[in-house]
Amino acid sequence: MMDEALKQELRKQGIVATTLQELYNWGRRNSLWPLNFGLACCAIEMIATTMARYDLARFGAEVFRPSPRQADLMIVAGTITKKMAPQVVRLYNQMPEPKYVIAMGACAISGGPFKQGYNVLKGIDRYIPVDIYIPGCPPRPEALIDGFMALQRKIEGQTITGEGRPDFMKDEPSCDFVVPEFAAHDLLPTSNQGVWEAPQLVNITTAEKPGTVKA
Amino acid sequence: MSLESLKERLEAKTGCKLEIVENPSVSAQHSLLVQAKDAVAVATLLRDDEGYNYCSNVTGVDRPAREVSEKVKVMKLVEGVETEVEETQKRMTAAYLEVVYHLFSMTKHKYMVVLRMRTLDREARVHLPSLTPVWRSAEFQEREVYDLYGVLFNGHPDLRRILMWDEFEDFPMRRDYVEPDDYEYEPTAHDAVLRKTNAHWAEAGEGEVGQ
Amino acid sequence: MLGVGVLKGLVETARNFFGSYVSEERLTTLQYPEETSPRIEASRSFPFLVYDGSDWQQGMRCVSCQICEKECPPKCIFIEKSPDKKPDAVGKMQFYPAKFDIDISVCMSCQICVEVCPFDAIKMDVDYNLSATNRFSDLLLDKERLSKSNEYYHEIHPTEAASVDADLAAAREKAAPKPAAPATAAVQTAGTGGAAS
Amino acid sequence: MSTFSAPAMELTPKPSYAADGAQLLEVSMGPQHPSTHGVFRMDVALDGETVVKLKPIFGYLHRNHEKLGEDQSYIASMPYTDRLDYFCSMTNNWAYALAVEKLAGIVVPERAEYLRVITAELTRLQNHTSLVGFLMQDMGASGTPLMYAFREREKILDLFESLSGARMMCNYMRFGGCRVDLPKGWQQQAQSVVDAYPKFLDEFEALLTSNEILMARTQGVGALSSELAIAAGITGPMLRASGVNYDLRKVDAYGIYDRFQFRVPLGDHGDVYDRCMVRLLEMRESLEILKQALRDLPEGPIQDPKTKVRNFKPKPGEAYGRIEAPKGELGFYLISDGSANPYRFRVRPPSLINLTILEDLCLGRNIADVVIILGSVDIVMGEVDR
Repeated sequence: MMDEALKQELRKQGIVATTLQELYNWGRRNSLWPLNFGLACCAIEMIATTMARYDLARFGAEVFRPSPRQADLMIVAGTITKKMAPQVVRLYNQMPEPKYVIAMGACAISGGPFKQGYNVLKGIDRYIPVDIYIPGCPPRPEALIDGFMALQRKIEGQTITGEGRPDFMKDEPSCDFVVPEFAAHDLLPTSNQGVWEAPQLVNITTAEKPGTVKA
Repeated sequence: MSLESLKERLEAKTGCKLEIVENPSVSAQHSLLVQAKDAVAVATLLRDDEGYNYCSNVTGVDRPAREVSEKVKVMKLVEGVETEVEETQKRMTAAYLEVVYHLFSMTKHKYMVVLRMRTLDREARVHLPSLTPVWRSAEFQEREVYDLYGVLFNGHPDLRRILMWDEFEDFPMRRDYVEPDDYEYEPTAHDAVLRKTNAHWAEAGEGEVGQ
Repeated sequence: MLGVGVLKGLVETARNFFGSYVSEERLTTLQYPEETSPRIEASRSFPFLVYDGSDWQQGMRCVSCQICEKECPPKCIFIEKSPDKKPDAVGKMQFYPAKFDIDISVCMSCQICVEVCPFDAIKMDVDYNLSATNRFSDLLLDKERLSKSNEYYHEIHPTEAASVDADLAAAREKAAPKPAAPATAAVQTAGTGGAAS
Repeated sequence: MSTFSAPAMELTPKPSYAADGAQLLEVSMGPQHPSTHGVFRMDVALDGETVVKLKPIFGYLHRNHEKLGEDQSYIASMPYTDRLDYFCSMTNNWAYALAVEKLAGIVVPERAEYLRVITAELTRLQNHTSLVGFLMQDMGASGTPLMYAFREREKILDLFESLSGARMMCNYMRFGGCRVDLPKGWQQQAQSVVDAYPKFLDEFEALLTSNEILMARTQGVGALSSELAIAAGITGPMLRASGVNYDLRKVDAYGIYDRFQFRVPLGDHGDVYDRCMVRLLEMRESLEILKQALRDLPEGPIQDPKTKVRNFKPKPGEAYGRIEAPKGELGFYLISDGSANPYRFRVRPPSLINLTILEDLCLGRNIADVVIILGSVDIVMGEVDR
């Protein structure tokens, strides 16, 4: 391994020293092909991000693929209804590894303003793992670019050997994610227990009247 | 062109009984209540003779029974003398589902007619005639009313669920609909939300939250 | 003649393409993140809590009246009232929020909390770069992360902040009838309540 | 690399047969399809390339607007209306405000009426611009026209942002007026956008309207007769492309539309080309309205002082308010029982009802035509499914 200072010095001389891991990550993070997949309002801001003003092509991500088989990145842009959730999971399953998910906007993160609705899934992370969450309703194109760069940084930090290597490089790769089925009242299962774990309820614990309803 | 004269004309032509439902708000959009059996005849007349060729909006409304208290005068024996006493009585209103049609004319005039139909109750006798054969624009909207309220439209060409999936059994827009229980995590604990969250954990057998 | 229309269209694209080298108007790309768009004053992202002075706990304008919590359409605000009181911006003894959380993973940036707040305590921020890797710890903003100084408010919404300050000053004047009295006395004698909304 | 067990298709292909015994191909287009403008799905049966059956399937974006509207106060529904037709938040706001104003009898000050007209017509401009761009995208002109359309749309979004604070979800109107007054310099900025717009429209038309490929793809495709359009309750530019002169800005003259001079463009054939042209012409008329409104904008209050944001409880009753949204007649039907929440909150979505005749337009056409017919209907799923 070469130390960082020497590497910088060499770079000034026109010699680029790199490791296979860096080269590999550099290649992956600069050619993320998103799935051409819009659900609701946020999709319009996603389209606006790819257009002339914000130009996502500067980050190597202008190639929106209509087929999940050719895409690396799923930008979940919009409300996931319970009727749509199985299709979203199926699309994710169809994407080849390595694959990443950005949950764009309040609805994709948690159901957002529509979370009280009977047909709205309270966050796509109940079924598939999400790498980056971008809050906003809808997030501005700049916020999407910012989230996109956060994803690039995350990819840059990935190792290709050792325990920390991505799942798809392990001998036993992660299996398919469960596709929920339509049932009489709700989706079944209501969440993928391997992915989703409801955290401690932060606020209710502090109330003097535990578990009671505020007047 | 007042609603009364329209009602009289329609009654004269079809021989059915119509009722004007007053709208107390300032919009003064009063409506015509039509019996289910006469609905298609009245609708056809409205379209062909009165020029209402455009059905803009079809709305389902759920009216569950609710308790109303009203003051009634009753004769009572007070200290041996029969006197008139005012008494509040509580009674339950009738429960029904309602379908409201907003009708306009695209070519003749710019008046609006609001047509209402009511089912007999909310559970079993929820059949109403479909007005899709009269106004095609009601097709998807009547399917929606069926999907969300469970009103069965006789004579609808394609009555299936439209918004929810086919396996779904409930009618979610009814006011007594109970949502599926998926409130295990709620950081902003509002009353209604907290109630649902508590119910979730109680059902999961983990007791009340926050203990 | 067949093809003329297609050619006309191609001329138009060529004009746009070559025009982008000479005309600013046709070159619209914003080189984010190196450059940002000019700041628009009315712009809004998520709410924040304003405090006066330098100490965010002392200067917090919020009196925990819980109106915003009730009016918030997506129900993303959680407030818990304090057990004790402290002087507010006008000088009247008021409650303060013991807990004030906003779940920005739910917030729809609708600004209704700002409109209903009678104390000018909650305002809209302009910061939009809040992408996170953990939905639960990073996107539930607590009181400390929400508090921003009045100077910051002046910086992002100068016109609005100036009029709010003028209103608050007028309210303070009204609350303290003796202008000669020292500030601490004004705090204790403050009688009539409520800043102008 | 991981291996997948092939996920089961949602619809296992069932062979079905045409009248002459030929086997039909059943295709499920959507809900994830690049040309369905969101999450719309059609079950299409094909004989060769010809469509013999087409059933639209909705509900993939059913976000329960109506249920949520019943559960919260009147004002809390205002930001939700932004998200119905997410291209046109200003007109959605107006339709909802209009319905509530009818219900409660609120008078809107004159300046607010002008502001409403200005914002609504700007909305119409950007909606039609991006619609034409999307339509071209569907036709295979991938990228360029949409890129130009979004370049112009950004200018209008900048106007919206400096007025209301948000690019798309403006939440600008209130019952009895508007939320904020124009910031300094806004009027000049709007004027310059309006002045520059005809040049862009000329460019756009030069790019598109005489293009032979475009004409071959669109003329005579998806023709809708005026009788069917009226019977099926089609509204908006789609109805006017079929030659029916029905524009609520003229018919109802809601707000102050009776003060403006503008024409209503009508089509002859009702095909995809006419629908596209009607929208292009409508933009010119919108610019005319904008010019007059920006010129005549009076000074004065922008909000009815008697109407408060909080504790708004209209008297029991009901009201149906409708406006001419860019996609058609957008109506709100509200029933009040005197409490702080509406008893019934109903949205009359133009996009959904305009889809009623989709099957009639597509039968007998090629599968490639389905895409552009759907594109010319101008749907937004947020409004179709609500």
